[in-house]
Amino acid sequence: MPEQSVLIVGGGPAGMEAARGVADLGYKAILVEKRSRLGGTPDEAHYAALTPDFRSAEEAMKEMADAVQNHPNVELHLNSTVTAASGSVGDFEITLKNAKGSEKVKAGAVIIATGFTHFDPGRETQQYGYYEFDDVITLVDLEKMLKAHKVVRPSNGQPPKRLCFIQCVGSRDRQIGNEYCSKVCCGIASKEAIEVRQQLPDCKVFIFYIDMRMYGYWESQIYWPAQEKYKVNYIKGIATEVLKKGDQLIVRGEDATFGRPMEVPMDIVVLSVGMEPSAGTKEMAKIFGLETNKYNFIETIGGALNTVTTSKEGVFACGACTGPADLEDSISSASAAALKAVSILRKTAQAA
Amino acid sequence: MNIIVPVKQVPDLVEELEINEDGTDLDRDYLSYKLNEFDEHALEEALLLKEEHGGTVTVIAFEGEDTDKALYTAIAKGADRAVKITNDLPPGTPNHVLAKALASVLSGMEYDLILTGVQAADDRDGQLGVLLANYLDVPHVSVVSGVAPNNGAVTVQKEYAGGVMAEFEVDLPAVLGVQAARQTPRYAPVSRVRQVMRQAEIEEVEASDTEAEVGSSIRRMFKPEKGAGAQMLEGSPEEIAEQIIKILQEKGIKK
Amino acid sequence: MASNKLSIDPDQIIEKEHVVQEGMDISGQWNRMFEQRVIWDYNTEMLDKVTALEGGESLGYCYQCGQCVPVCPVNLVGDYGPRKIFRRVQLGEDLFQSPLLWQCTTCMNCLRVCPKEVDMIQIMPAVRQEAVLQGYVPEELQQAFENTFDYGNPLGESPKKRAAWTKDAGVPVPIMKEKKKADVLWFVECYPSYHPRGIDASKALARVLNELGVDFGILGVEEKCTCDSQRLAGEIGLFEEFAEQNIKTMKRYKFNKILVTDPHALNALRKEYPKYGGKYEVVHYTTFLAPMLDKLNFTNKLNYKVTFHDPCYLGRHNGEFEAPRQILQALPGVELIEMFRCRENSYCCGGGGGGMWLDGFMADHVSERLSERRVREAVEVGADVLAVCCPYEVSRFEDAVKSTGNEGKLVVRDIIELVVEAMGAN
Amino acid sequence: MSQDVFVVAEHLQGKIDDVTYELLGKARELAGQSGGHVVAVLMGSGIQDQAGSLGAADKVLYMEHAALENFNPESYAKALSHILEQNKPRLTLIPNTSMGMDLAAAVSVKNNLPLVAYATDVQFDNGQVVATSQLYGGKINVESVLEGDSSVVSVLAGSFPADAGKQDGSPAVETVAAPDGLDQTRVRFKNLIQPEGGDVDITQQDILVSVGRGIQSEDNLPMVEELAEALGGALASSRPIVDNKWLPKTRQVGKSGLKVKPKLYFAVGISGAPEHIEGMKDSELIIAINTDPEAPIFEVAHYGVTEDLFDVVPALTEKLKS
Repeated sequence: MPEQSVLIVGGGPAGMEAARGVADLGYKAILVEKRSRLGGTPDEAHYAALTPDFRSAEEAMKEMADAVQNHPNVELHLNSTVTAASGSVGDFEITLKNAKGSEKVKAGAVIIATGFTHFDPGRETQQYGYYEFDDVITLVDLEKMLKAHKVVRPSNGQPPKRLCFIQCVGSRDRQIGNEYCSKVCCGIASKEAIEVRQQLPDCKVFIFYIDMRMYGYWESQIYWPAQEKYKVNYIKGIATEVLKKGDQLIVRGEDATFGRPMEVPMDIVVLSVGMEPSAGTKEMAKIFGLETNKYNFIETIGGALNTVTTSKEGVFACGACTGPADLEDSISSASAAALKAVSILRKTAQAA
Repeated sequence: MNIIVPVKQVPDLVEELEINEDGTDLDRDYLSYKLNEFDEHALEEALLLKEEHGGTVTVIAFEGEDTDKALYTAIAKGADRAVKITNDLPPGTPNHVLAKALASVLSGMEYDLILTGVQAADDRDGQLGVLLANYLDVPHVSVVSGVAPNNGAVTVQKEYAGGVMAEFEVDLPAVLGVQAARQTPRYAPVSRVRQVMRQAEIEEVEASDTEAEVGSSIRRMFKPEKGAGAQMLEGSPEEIAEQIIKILQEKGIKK
Repeated sequence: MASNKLSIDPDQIIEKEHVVQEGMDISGQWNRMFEQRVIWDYNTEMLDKVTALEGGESLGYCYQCGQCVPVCPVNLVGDYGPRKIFRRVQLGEDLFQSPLLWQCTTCMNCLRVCPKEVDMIQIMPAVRQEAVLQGYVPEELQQAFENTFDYGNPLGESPKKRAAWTKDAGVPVPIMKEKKKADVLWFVECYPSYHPRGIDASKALARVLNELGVDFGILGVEEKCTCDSQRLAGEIGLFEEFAEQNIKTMKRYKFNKILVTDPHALNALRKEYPKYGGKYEVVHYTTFLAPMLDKLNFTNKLNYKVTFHDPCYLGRHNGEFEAPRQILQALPGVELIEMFRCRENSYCCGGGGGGMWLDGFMADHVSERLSERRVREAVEVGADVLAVCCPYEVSRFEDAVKSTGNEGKLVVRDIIELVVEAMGAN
Repeated sequence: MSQDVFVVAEHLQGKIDDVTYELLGKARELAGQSGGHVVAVLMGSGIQDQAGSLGAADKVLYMEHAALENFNPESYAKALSHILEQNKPRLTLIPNTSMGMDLAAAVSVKNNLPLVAYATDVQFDNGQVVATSQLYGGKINVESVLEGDSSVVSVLAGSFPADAGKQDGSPAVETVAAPDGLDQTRVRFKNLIQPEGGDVDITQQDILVSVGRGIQSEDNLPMVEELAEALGGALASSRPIVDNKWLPKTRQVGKSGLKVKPKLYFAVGISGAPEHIEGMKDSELIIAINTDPEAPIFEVAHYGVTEDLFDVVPALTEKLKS
């Protein structure tokens, strides 16, 4: 009798949604999460509000976690990691490890939802001074401040009078090797810009960009309100370097519209860091023998028509482990993965 | 118009010139040679004429040190043919001999115009172009700085002192001694020179007549006496400037 | 910015009613539009021409982010910038005949920050080569090329005098032709062989090499310009010509490594000569000396505030930022202070990529020379010595010290001159 | 065979050029040694009255012909060849000028006469003519012995003082018939082109700052111009600068340019080719800047500087201005 369970790796939004989907369809979902709690990056990185709907991340993640934690068909393994896998479609044997030791579980299909990690802006070049200047922070750092309602200059604890975002940090860059667009940073920066303006009405906010990528409703939900209602200044021309003069940061770049160099003083510079595959994603690709693309994201092989099937039969991937994705993408692909995983269980059961 | 440009390698004046042991010639072992700068102008003018009015440019030179380089460079600039006269005529051969030899070679060639540099640094026995014209018995004008074809003839400008110029009409074929081309001689990109070296061929000919009566011989060569010469001013630029101002004041040129 | 609207006298605005043109009512204020509308005919031929060149491809990669412009040294004093070049060429500007072509010093700071790897270090030489072949070459540069072709050095000095400086070096400077074999072949290069200030540095280095007991030799009159800057200025044929000659010459001798004074020679010998069959271990003198400092006896305390100018071709191009600083910090009494732009982001002296021979040309296109800008920075940080280790820089900066009126405030020294000064009298 | 010394008189627009007097003065000295006469050869049309200014000659051979009205390389060479053929002088001195260059080499071939050009000195030495030529850009002097009993030397202008040759008097004027076919020439004179007016007349300036090749680029001209301004003088130049069209022809000093005698001649980056020196050596005070200590300009300069002109010129300008 083939295994009638699906193993899901990763307890973030995609993993939780996949587990709930599998469980709702009446199959057993074995959800493995290395942290002690569910919620993934939004929880771990203390996201304040979600993009684009401004819903409290904490509340939204709690709702998702409750749905799986209380589900009779979900077998939850917190503080656990996958260390080995063998077998094939319909009959995988996966080794889980936690503080108490190792155990083996069986599953007919596997869904990888190990997500992404934020680009480390100090890794490739120091041109923006992330590790050099306290007041240079990332989208993630600002998210945490927004959540705490304490947007201040790390250097002196004072609220900033001028704050800017520099877009495309770690994305669309051949030298760094991340040639892709991280998709979400334009929206997140605009969302955070609105929140800063809400929390600190006296703080001027600027966004330096190459081109704003606000597809679909993001345009009307975030971009236009940011500019029109919240008076966020969008300036075409990415900053090249951040310098410090006295206790002020100087953003040096080109105002590409006028074609003239600019040097703009700032209190806080927020780097809109992009997405890279998480350590877990890379690890799972190795353990399950999945093909990855040149950026080390898990490769899905169905082209536009199938975004969750990996190179290994019976193993699916969803969320940001397959490439930059926003929350909407992650949830959609998680549902799709759940469906595909369950259908493969059914097929193997029928064949047996 | 078919133009022939005889060119000549002359000792490079950038180098210090030394005189040989018996004092009758330069110490040629250590000399380097360079195309006569007026010949560069003649070539440039020839190329301009060809570009404007069609025809060919043939560059012709006596075999010697770096002759090939000069000829290949001329082709790289746009000359159509390069001819090397292979008789053993060592550097320093009098212009009468060279002109006669050239004349014997040119009499077997077709041409409308011969452009040479007006002079060279070693024209001890007269300018090559004028001598050549007289051996060939064709008209010549030297110190020319403008050439324009005009119904089978050319209109040329000859420079006199003080910026006065005379305009002549000269029947072809003719020899013109070029003082300056209408534009700075063009640059021959080395990539092209190298390409030419691989692809182009230098024709070789032998002059049938190298016997000319020169009628003069070098008795002695010497460097000009260092007369009293200039009193040299030394020091930093500022100190020198001060000394100059002092001199000007002493001479009443500057108060 | 002044409002353009005000440039029209309100009284001059023509009011027309019921004006219909081609069936459209265009009544209203007529000459409000102070400029005629322009319908661009995008002539993409020029961009295609550039990107079709070997090395020119990446100009077409630009996505107009604008990161290059702020770090471009020329943009700071003029209206030049890689992004703008792309845009202008895209709009049909003929780069082959444009003065913009000669303004790039190939300092590489744009490539450092470019997310698309638009590589001006490849693009410029490729386009310039075409321009040179077509006869568009600034006169000053042509002179340098001709000098190099005729004399093996861009200064137009006699090739026979290439080793003349050794005569009064005060220490033995062996010539490879006699020596045949040495541990270190010192490739002196042109400016250190001929330029008076370059010679000062050469003599200083000769003394240090003797002091350290280094087994070295120079090529003397057999040495020719490596022509790296001529190559970058578009004369690739000239580069190849002399690369072949130098490689042939060096083949005759036995040595373990090549020591260079000139970062441009370093770049050529290390990165370009292997393409022509000349594979060597090449080391800049600062890199060579830094580990041997303990063997030198510094008896003279200098008491200088020194700032160091990273040469583009030592730093950004060849990754050496530490050795010069190690040497300076080892000199007694030297306080090293950094300029606003340093290391990877160092400013350019303006001499690279042919800029050395385009000073007159550049004067027409920039508000001040790059070297002047740099000297002001050195003065601003309070240095009294501007230390350099590229032979282009000494003369450029010394001129700039004068032209910016900073004489007496700042002196320019090659690092090796400071080393010798710290060693004290013989 | 005669022992006469012939001098070919040069004239333009009805005026005898100074070089003629220089040669006449020298010819007097030489004729004294050879035991011959000084004969001036004047070819032209309607200028016989100019013979009066050739008083230093014993005799003037005057050839009048319409084809000689203006200098013409072909008709003049034919005429001179004819005269020399008839007279066979011991020595013929021809100015090494734009006109003389067309004549000397021509008669050398036509009459089979030895020729030495670019002479700055001519002597009789044991009955032989010995001429010293200034060659290789003035860096080398070459002493040549001219064989045979008749020869030609073309002499650089400015080699001898003109005063000795400037004697009024009434030399015997002998009119010579023109050879046949003098007007059948393949070179035809069209017209004279006068220099464009409007520019500074450098011959009238007290102070000239003159630039040469050493300034390297046209872009460096303003630097020197500034010095000229600070000195209250005008800018002049050597030939290459004009050939490159950096300055108009009216600014050129030297053989093919203008002769100048200012109170101060400040030579910047001029090495001093003989053709240049010819045009400025009589200046009252000559100061020269050139990095090559061997440059011939230092032979005629009173004061010399070998420091880099790019350092000295701005320093001097600045000091003059303050």
